[in-house]
Amino acid sequence: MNAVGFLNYWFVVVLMMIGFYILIAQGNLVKKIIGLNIFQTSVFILYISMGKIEGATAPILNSNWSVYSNPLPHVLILTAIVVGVATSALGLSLVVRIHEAYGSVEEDQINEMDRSV
Amino acid sequence: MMSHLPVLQVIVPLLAAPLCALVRHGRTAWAIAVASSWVSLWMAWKIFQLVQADGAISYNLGGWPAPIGIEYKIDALSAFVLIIVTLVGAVVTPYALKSVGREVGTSREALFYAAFLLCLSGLLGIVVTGDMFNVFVFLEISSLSAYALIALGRDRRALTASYQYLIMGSVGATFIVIGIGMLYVMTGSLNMADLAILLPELPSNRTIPVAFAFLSVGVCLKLALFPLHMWLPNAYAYAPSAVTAFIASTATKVAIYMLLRFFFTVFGVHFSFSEMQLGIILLPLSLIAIFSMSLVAIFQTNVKRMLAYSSLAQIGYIILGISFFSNTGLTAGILHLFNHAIIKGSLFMALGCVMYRLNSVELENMRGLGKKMPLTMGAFMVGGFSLIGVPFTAGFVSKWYLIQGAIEKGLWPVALLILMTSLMAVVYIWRVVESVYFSEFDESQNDDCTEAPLGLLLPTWALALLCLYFGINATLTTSGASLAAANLLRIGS
Amino acid sequence: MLAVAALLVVRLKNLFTVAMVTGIYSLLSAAFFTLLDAVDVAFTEAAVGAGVSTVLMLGTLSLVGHQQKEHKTVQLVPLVIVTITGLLLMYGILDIPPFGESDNPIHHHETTVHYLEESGHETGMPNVVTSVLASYRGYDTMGETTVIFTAMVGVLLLMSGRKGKGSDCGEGDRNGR
Amino acid sequence: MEDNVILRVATKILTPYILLFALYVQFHGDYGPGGGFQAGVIFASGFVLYTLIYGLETARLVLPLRVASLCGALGVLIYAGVGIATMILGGEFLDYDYLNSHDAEHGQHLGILLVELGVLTTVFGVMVVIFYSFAGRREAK
Repeated sequence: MNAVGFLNYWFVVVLMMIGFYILIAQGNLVKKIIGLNIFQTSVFILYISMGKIEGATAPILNSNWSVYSNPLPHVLILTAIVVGVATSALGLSLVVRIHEAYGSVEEDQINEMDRSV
Repeated sequence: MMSHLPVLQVIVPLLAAPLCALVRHGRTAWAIAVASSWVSLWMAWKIFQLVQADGAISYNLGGWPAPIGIEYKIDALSAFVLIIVTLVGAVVTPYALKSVGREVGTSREALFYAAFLLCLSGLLGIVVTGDMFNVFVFLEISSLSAYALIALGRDRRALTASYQYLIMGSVGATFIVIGIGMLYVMTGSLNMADLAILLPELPSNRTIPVAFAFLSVGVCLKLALFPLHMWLPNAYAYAPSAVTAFIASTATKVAIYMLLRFFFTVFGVHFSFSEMQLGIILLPLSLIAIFSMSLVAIFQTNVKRMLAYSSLAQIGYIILGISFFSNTGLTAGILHLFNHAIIKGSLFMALGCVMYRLNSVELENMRGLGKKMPLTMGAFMVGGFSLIGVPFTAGFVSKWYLIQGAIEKGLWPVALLILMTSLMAVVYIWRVVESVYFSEFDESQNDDCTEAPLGLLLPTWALALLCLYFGINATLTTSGASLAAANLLRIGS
Repeated sequence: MLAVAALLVVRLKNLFTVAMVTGIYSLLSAAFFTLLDAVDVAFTEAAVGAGVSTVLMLGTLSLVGHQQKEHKTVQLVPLVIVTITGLLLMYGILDIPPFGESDNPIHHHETTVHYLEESGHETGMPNVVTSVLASYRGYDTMGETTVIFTAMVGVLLLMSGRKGKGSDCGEGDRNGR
Repeated sequence: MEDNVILRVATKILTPYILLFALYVQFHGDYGPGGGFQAGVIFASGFVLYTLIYGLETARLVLPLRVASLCGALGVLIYAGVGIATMILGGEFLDYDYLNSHDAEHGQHLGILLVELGVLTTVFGVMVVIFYSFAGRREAK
């Protein structure tokens, strides 16, 4: 395979890993959710890249076109986007409750408070 | 009507959930939840019988034939897991009335049952589906509702536990999505049966093993296999009792089901165990899980937490059975899915009774409880003995198969280790026995402590009696499990 | 551009800025989706990623404060995990069918062919994405609707309890000893 | 923000157009990009704007939390209800062909329209509920 063929995917992997790093390395609970968002959005790019055909058009049937990009990844990702936003909404409401209960959204401070009781 | 059973199995609780949210009246919502969970159990039983008699059932959603639309496929294994999930659901919902009323508060009861039913239908959806992406969607339904349910615990640590579970769970789910994407890009299909045909035809490549790795890690995060178990102990320990009882005995089981489904049906036995050497990876991991988690359990002072660690060890036993990659080993694993579900269900429900009276499940507060709550502690002991694997209890049967599987493979040290870790279970259960039966009750602390109400006791004892019944007469469970195991191995070869 | 936005999120400590940058990231990826012919996805990503998520983020930040604590230590373990995962993915991608070519397996599987050739007269909708979403894989979409509903139930369960009520926030009750 | 005349008037003018655009997105989904989910989000964003400018109290008079959460539950019921209906009519779950006994294509059309409506209802209700919940937390603070 030529280099250009998968460089595109590799770039997406880099994005994914930045998101993943934010998710597991950052101590701030809100930022973790942001990391999750970036991680998931990058996975979406990966999927959509799979469906692309060079020189094709969006999969809306039209008599002027004959080559369409693959619609199935689009459908899957539409579902995944919705699932993602549902997860972040729930996660953020947990963060709000944690803030009310602990007065902090930093992981290390919360862990310390749990240890001291 | 009967031909629609596979989809109704999922749809009934799924429809009941918005109804619960609509009525907004705790009691009515509870009644809806009980009715739908019992209907689910009945349907699961019907499906189980059908599958035992005529083999796998397939159902095309939307009327579209298999790879184009989404297919529901129920084989012996799915039918067996359906029984586990619905059985626990049907026992926990009646139990929830008192327990949830006390621990969660009446104002949020209706929504609680909505979330509970969503969790139930999500788990059922994972089990019946034959489509990879559909697995992900229903996985998220069950996980999101589980996060919300766990966060309802009274202790503020329930919130952090739930948050941690959310993060780990979402990472797991995203890994699964990556894995599915890689399978999809190589084959163009999302249907499991279709994938099973297409994957072996592919020329040797580097993508499928990576997809395999991502799916395995993703699912292992969900099922809390050592070393990906960090989220579980706190989540179990601080969730409301009814939630712990339900989630502990179903969610990880369904995750193990997913693992089996991916390894055996999608990738095939040959790929999973010969090319990827899965047995060699899983065997040490499960042994470490069994040993270290049993050890940690011994030193817990919170009984709920102790049982959570013991759950991690039990998951190890199940994975151990799978890693033998033999008919007996697999039967043992699948059998233990069921037995562990009813054992842990009864134990956590007994603890819920204690929680109801004492507001605590700390070992020191439970001193002398054997005299105050003899029936509750009796149920706990039945579950506890079963967990250890005392003869004539359910736990004994699955351990028996497990040891047989180990000996068949010539793994004598493993068989010995199973016996040894059972002794460790004796130690931590004994700590409870000692505290409950051989110490004096502290009257000053809580003087109106009596037996738990009947609404809690009956469901607890129902599961405890099942633990005994399936220890004495195990034909039903073993035949179901061995049929499932045989099916899995045949599909692959 | 996307990478710049993502890296900014790692570095920045003011969470309001981070939330805005995340919104920009979503918007950029929406633009990218349009380039890749996924107009429906782009639309949704713009509405959800850049819209709803950002609003939710800002709403949360206004409740929990927006300054992140400084961390001095470099987090080594996560870095190792991330590197391994990333390298594994890159390794796996080596054998993925090349980007943008029309003879890749996914474009020739019977599902795709069926969707593109039959959906026009089977459902009578020119937008194939809509017909796959609502009909061929309508069950997934029902699951998706249920997921959203689950999120609502969850948020209501978590947020409807009155603030400061003992049993709700649980200021480390007796279990906490 | 509540006493800025320009914002208040602009919101009053904009809101109906936002809602109208949402309906356009909803029904144009067959021909172009769009559909129930996007429409639901846009519909909800109309209310979010309204809430931001006129305050939570006023917005709750227009659309009480209970009604919004009702919408959230109703949408799922509509969607699954279509499935049940097709089952009663003799098809499999969500097989829209059976919705119209003469013409399968019309049945599909009707089915897709109905389920998209279900999606719209749920997404709209859920988004509003989530926004209210977060905003309500702030006012309680």
